[in-house]
Amino acid sequence: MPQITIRSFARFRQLFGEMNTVSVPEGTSVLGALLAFAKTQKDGMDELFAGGKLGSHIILMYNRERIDSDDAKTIHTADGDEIVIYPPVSGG
Amino acid sequence: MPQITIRSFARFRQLFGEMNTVSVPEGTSVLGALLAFAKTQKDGMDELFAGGKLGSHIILMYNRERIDSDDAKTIHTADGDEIVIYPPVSGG
Amino acid sequence: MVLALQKEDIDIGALISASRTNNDGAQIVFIGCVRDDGNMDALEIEAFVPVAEKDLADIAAEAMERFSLNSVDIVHRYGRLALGETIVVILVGAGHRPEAYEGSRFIIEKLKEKVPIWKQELSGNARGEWVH
Amino acid sequence: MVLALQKEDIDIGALISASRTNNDGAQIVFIGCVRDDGNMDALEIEAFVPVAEKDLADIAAEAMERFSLNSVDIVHRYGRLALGETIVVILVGAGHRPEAYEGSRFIIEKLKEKVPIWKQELSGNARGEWVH
Repeated sequence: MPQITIRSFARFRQLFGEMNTVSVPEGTSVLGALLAFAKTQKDGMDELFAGGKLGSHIILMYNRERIDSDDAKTIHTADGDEIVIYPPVSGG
Repeated sequence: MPQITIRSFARFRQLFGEMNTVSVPEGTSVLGALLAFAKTQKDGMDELFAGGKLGSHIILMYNRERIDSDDAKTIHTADGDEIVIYPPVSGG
Repeated sequence: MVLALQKEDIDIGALISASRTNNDGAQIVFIGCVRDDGNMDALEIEAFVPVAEKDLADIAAEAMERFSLNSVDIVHRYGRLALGETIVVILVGAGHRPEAYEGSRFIIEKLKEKVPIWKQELSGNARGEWVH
Repeated sequence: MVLALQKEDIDIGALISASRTNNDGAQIVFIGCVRDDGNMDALEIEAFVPVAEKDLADIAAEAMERFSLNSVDIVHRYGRLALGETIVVILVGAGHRPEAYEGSRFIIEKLKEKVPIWKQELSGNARGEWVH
């Protein structure tokens, strides 16, 4: 099955570690891959999903481009893809 | 007669020199002292007075305090007083 | 134009000199510092460096264009920073001061909104709150 | 707090370091520079020094109060300055950036409105326009 890398920053890195991979069926959406990932992690569902919906505070990148949460269910992943998740930023 | 020092900056310094003194009768107003001064200088009247009125662009200090042009005729000078005149500032 | 994420401290005087040209009537330097809010004795700054670098370049280009700036330099630090240390320096040069002030403010607001950098409070060896 | 009129160049990096405390979340530095407007190769800056010093102190005190600033430093040069040289440095420190930006802008606007300092363009040995 295709391997998707999930990269996490800040609070999510502390909870899940920086780099993870998840194996998902061919053609799984970004949302589907995140759901599969969340289920492998302690507190993953609580942290990332609320009532089955991706948390609105989570910022997503797909292959190094930011994507809108709403598009996570329509973008289909392929082997070697990278999804990045992070909480709101606070630099400066 | 009382001696009043007239100190000029920037354009007025170039025209009149930095330090001048003018002798005026006891009790002469700041305006009167400036008028007496202007008459002693080439171009003094043209530069400082317009139709007998002190030019509105001229900034005045009397003994190191800024004064309003309108008050120049009501403040009475005494021997040793200093009047400073300068054009609009442009620092920074 | 210097755009960098780095662990090392920033030589602000050198940045200012290097950026200055005869077209600058005004330079504005914004410096973000580690402020003592009473709950911590250091900050740990985390950055997603390659993305942050690209974002800084995009923000700098947008600011140059929108505010007719002569130059933009942005240097942001990451790693552990003690109280009072410099976190970020944003330097803009412009012909006139209104553009310089507005351009500077635009850059820091965009940076705080968008660039993947995070701050966590540290107290001794204990990790505290993520700053928001 | 440094408030000065001087002929010598200004060590901006040293000013920034000296002013910084752990209460500063933001420092803003405004630097006015001799810009090449095509008509001149230098500026002669004239100041009525004792009055200008007093005015800078008054403006700094008013800005500290109005914008809750931690610190204000203002150094303005006079004498002959070549293209690209520093004319004035205004440094403010504050807990948060909005006050720092607003306080900085307040100070430069007040300085330009009130403080007895004048600029004349020089071209070779010829004296040109007084800048307004």
